[in-house]
Amino acid sequence: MEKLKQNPIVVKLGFNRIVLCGVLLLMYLLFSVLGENFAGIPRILSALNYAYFLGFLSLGVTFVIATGGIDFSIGPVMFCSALVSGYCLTSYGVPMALSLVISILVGALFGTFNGYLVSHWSVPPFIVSMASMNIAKGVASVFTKTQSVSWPQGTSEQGWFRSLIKVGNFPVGLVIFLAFAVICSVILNKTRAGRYILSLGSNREAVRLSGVNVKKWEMLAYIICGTMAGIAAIFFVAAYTTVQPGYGDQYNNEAIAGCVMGGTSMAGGLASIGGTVIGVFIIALLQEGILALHFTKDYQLIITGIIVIVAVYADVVARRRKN
Amino acid sequence: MGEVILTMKEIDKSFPGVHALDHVSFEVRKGEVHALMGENGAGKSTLMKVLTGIYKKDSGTIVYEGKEVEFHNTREAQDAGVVIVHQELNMLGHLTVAQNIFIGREFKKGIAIDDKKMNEEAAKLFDMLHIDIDPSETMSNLTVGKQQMCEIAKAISHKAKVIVFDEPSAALTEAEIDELFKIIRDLRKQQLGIVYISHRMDEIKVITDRVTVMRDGTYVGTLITEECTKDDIINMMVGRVIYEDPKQHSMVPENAPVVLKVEHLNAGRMVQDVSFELRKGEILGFSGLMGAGRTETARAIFGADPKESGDIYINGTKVTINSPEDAVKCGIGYLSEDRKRYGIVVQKTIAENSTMATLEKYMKGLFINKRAERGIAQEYVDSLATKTPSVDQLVVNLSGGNQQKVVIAKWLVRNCDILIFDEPTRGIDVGAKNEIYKLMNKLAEEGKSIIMISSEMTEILRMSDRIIVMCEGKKTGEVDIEEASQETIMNMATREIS
Amino acid sequence: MSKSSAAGTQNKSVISRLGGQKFIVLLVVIGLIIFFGAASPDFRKYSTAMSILDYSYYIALMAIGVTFPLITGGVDLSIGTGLICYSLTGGFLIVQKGWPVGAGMLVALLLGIIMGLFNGVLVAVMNLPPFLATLCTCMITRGLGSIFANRLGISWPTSGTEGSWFRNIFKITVNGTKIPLGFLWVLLLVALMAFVLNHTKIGRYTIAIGSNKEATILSGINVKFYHIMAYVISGFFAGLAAIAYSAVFSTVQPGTGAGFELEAIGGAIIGGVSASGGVGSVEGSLIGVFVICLLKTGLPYIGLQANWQQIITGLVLIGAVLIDIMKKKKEKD
Amino acid sequence: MKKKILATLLCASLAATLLAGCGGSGNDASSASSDAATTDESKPAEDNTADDADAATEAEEDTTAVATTGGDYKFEIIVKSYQSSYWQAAVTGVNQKAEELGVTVNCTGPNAESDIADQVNMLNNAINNAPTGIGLAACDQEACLDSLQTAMDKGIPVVCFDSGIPSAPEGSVLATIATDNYAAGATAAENLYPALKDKIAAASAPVRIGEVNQEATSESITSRGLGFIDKIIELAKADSKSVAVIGNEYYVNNCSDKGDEASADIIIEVAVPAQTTVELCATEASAILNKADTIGMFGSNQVAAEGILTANENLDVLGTDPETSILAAGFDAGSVIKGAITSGKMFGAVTQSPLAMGQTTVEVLTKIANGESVSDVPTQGYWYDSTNMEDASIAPNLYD
Repeated sequence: MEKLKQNPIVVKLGFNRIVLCGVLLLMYLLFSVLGENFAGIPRILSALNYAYFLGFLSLGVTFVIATGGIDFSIGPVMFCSALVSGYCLTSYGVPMALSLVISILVGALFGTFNGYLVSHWSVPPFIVSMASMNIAKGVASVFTKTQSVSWPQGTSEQGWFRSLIKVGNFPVGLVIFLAFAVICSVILNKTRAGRYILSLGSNREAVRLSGVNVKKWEMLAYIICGTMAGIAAIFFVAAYTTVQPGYGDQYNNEAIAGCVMGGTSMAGGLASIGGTVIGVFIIALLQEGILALHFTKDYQLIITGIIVIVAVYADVVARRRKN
Repeated sequence: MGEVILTMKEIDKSFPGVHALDHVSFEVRKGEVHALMGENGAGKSTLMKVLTGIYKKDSGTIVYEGKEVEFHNTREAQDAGVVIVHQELNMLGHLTVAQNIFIGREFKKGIAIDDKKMNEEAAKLFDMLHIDIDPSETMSNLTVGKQQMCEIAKAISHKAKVIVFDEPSAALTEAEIDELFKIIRDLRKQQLGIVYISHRMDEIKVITDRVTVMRDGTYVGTLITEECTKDDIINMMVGRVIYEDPKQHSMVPENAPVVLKVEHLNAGRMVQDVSFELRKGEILGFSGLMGAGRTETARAIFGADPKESGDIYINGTKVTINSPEDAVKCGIGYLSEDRKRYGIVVQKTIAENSTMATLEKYMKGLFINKRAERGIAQEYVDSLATKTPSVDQLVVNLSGGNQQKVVIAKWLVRNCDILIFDEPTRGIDVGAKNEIYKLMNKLAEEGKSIIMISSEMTEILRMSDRIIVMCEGKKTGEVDIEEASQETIMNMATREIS
Repeated sequence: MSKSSAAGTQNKSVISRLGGQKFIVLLVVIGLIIFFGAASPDFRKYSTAMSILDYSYYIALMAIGVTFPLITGGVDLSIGTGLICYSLTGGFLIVQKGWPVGAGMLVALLLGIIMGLFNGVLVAVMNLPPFLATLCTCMITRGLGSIFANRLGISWPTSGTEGSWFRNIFKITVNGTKIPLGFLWVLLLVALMAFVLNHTKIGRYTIAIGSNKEATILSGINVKFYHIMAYVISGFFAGLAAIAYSAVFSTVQPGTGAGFELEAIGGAIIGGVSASGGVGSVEGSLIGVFVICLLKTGLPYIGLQANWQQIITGLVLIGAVLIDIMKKKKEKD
Repeated sequence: MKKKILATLLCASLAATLLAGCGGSGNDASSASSDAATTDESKPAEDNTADDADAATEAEEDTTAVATTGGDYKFEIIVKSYQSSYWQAAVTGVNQKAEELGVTVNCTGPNAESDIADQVNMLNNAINNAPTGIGLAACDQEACLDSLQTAMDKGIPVVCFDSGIPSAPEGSVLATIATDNYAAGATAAENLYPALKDKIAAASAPVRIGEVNQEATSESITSRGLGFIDKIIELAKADSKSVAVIGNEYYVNNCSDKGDEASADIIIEVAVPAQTTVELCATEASAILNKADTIGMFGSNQVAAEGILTANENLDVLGTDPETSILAAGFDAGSVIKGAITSGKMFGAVTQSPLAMGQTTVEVLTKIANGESVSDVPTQGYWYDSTNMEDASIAPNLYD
């Protein structure tokens, strides 16, 4: 076992990541054996639908958690983006392409707001999240006059945006999502932004005293997070069509869970995009499998909660051993 | 001097990479004040932490009141009567003085804590110690000195039989030190065993009965204070004569230009109207007691803390420094006293830490040029002789001295002309210390200008070309190395300001 | 210079003697009452006060409890969904299984304590970050509540029916006048928990842990135990809040409750609990809760739609914290 | 055409039952099988969307021969939520009927009516389970359309209950069992208005009628709300009283005449809480109930009506005498509302028959599976108050 852990390939990929992958595969096998008609493309496509928007939320929040912060306004922000842009689309006749841009912009705007308050005013991220969660819900509701918004169907003229998810049975969304994951991974590991975001999560003062403009980079993490929420909104409506004002917070926990499960540490400084992606797939598969076994979503929540506790505990123990 | 109350025999303790205590022995008698001396990192604090159960010893025995004991935590030690007054204050800032003193053993009235009685008892303690502190004051509102007094009161309130003072005087004013000594003499009269850890030679002569000296984690010897001279002790502490050698004269040419000029700098209580000049190739020592405002001055110059007023000139040009970013742009680098908190990012590699201040130079388009980054890091690992298997090593795995070198490398990579070294050798073992000194001298020779903040007199005297002394946020003196001596500096450092 | 700073400290001590932020927030509460009262005559009615109080009980109870984990420097996100979980389970046993109401209430309280214990163990013994640990238990309680109650929405016995005596705990009608008994209990509990916080070991060590955990351990205190206790208190009060919620709103729906905790935590923070721990008071949290409740209940009276209420609540929260941050900045300078 | 589709559906579902391991004793079903085979060939359009489904159907064709024509049906029923006892009654109805007919049902539903995405997932999952048929009470009219298409492509018949899906793909929803919510809302107005009439006539200042809707998004709620508003406007105009509608923008903008608040005799104030929970409905309701000029209230579903009653716990302004109290009309039943009507706190309410609705859904699904033709089944909203609660026509619809 120890030997296995020392194997350079294992080290490179990360032991926890490999374990998580194993969990993912095991779950799939388990569901295939136990569930009705579980194996096969349709279930996977259905699970992917859930994984897309959740994945984008998780990718975004990975950056914020890497700085040692937190953002649990992402769910409501995603809904706000989808509602505002969708309302522009359906009620003001804004073209589809522009609506998608608006969605991303709304997300980025909230990200900027959160980031500014956290980095420049040192408001605790927890409180900023709480406030902007309320604000996002309120703004969405005011903007849409408390109406839910249904995005155009795939068959309609403006339904082309749905091919972002799939064309025929080909999961375009998966390609896009993985591409974004790769981009995020590159940003996090190969660029200045990522270096500083991770470093300031680990030791903010040391980075600041190195003459780095930490405010800028910290804010950037929140902007990335908000922007991702805006993109998540597009994938949400492409899969589920309708968004209702006043909600969205149910997805915060799952997004954060996916990210943390994958090995990103709440203490900041450690983040793994690959882990986040696997974590998200686990949650999405879980929710699909739970349904197939005729259980309710409740069990999914409980199992997710337990997996996160186990994953984080493993992380805590590993760290303690290191120090 | 009474019978032996505490004996520590052949205590051995290792941390990963450091042999902190190498079979050290030590004893305390009733009614004596036993000084424990040694350079920083000699192992004094570690020994005391082993005694009070904070660290677990690897081997050796502790005999207390005739029985072999091993305390598993401070609570057990306290209950047995062995109490430590920590160097780093263990106070709970949000609680009151009395609440701090009686934490963990509150007086109770039914289920309620009897704060009134605690205040009374604390007041009695303070009366006994002749200290004027309101027990119901919130701890964080007190000055460092007062907080120290509270710690002492707390120790005494434990009905202690052995009290360890870990550098108690570092933050105290003369008057407060006198108070402290009065208290210690009282305690000695009551047949308590007292361990007194300090750097200050004068104090040792005044207050202690015996002196035990440690060096590099080993026991060097024990002397009767009355029978030895200051030099005897120093020789035992230093082991090498070189330490005692002050720099004889400044290495800086007369005509060296002024690179940094600070005028009337004000930043809170700890920096009041500080002005000085730094010349090219100079090592400017900043001396003073703990809490004198040296670090605060450095941080204000560096833009790490906001300043209220004052002008800074670099090479004669006035500059605005509002953030470390500005300072770094002006060519100033700052090596903090607390590396772990302010210097390095422990979860990152040597290479990543080395380019922390200069990353924009190691980019290939949008991406970090990792090869170039590793290259420059390797260059400095070689030139600073940092001991590490590779530049990809996480900094957390390095020893203190090597971590310090990584921080130095960070600023050298940046090519800063002005370097502020804040306690550059704190927590670094002696061998590495010498290397750091050599390095600083080399840097100065190469034309870098260095501000060195140090609490170690020998360090100040050995390294500085010129010395500025601070006390309570004000500059109280400036001497060239030729005129400097421990006495003159200490005099300035403790001068009461009218 | 020195003179003015001396005057400054004197000013500060006047306010801090009156309770610092608590005092300011109390003024805000009074200001809000006056404002709404002036803007809407309907707001001035006794019955409005009753509605506000009714609405405040469960948030206030949660806020009292969550003050403890907050002061240790942690947080408890599980209280909102926990409340619903306990209420559903208790109600299910009463309505579907025919248990006596008292027993159902006891079950709710017990569940709260158990969940608190679980949270405490996760945080204090297993060293999980409080935010994450309670985020997980938030999900878990949400699922459990739904499962325990068989996914049914539960209506606790309504007034007038058998077993509705528990409603009188919070509101009793004497000669046709409704007496907000619940407010009395809340005040008593605030007094009790303020006592616990300030005058017992549990409270003292709660503050100590939030102030400097390392130093507290070094003082030889069984930090784990007291750390767990903070979460147990929080869980217990979530249990109490569950009873209050059931008594006031009758119907409990599975899947709800997420968001309640934020109102309670928001209230506590507005009331002066520091997000970084060590500072806070139970009475402050109560006052803070009333700011939130007043906004929630008062804004409809001046004709603001629910969606505007959310925006305003968000802004007020940030405003409150910003004021605190500015104040600290000023003090530091 | 319709018959062909039915046959396809039947075939697929029968096969699915087998695949799922529930295959029972084999009677002769060859006619169905051959029918299915022909329809399959005649519908190549399916190919592009569901290769998989086709593969499945093909694989199943051989086995259909042994499938039964009777009992072994399996239906997936998806309700909007389990939050209110309305849905519990519907599920009870479903289960009762299923037992009676000897079919298997699997009821699911999201935790809250707002969890639209969850419901879509459940629907997709149900389709993947390849049941004989699906009964759906859609949370949202648009979100399910794609899935309905898939269901149709796979030959799974869908029956909507409680709420219709007007824009569903042609042929996917075979029947809708729902109440005309607009008419049901109007029913509440028809019964409430006469009781308030004298007071309105006598009033010197404008009077206020409040309406609490849990949201402004779903078809059922908005129709009820608008039905109520429009009916009041109509009735008031007949008495030559003017009406103004204020509050939530959706209802104001979509009612027949929003009027002018300044000059109106009757003001209808519409409140919508931020989320569909009882405590938020209660907060909104109490603000309206507290106004001195309020004479009537309407809560357009169980949650909203319970919210009004919760608010009244303090205010104690509701009753049945228009002179001394505010009259409140509710919607749906449940122990809280029933209790309030019995004790005279609530004037009356409109109930639907979720129990019957559930039963009918299963019945219709079975009929489809048997190859019978089906059509929409309109259900009704019944007004009930303390006087007629015991009536044989009402009592069965008053669930707890």
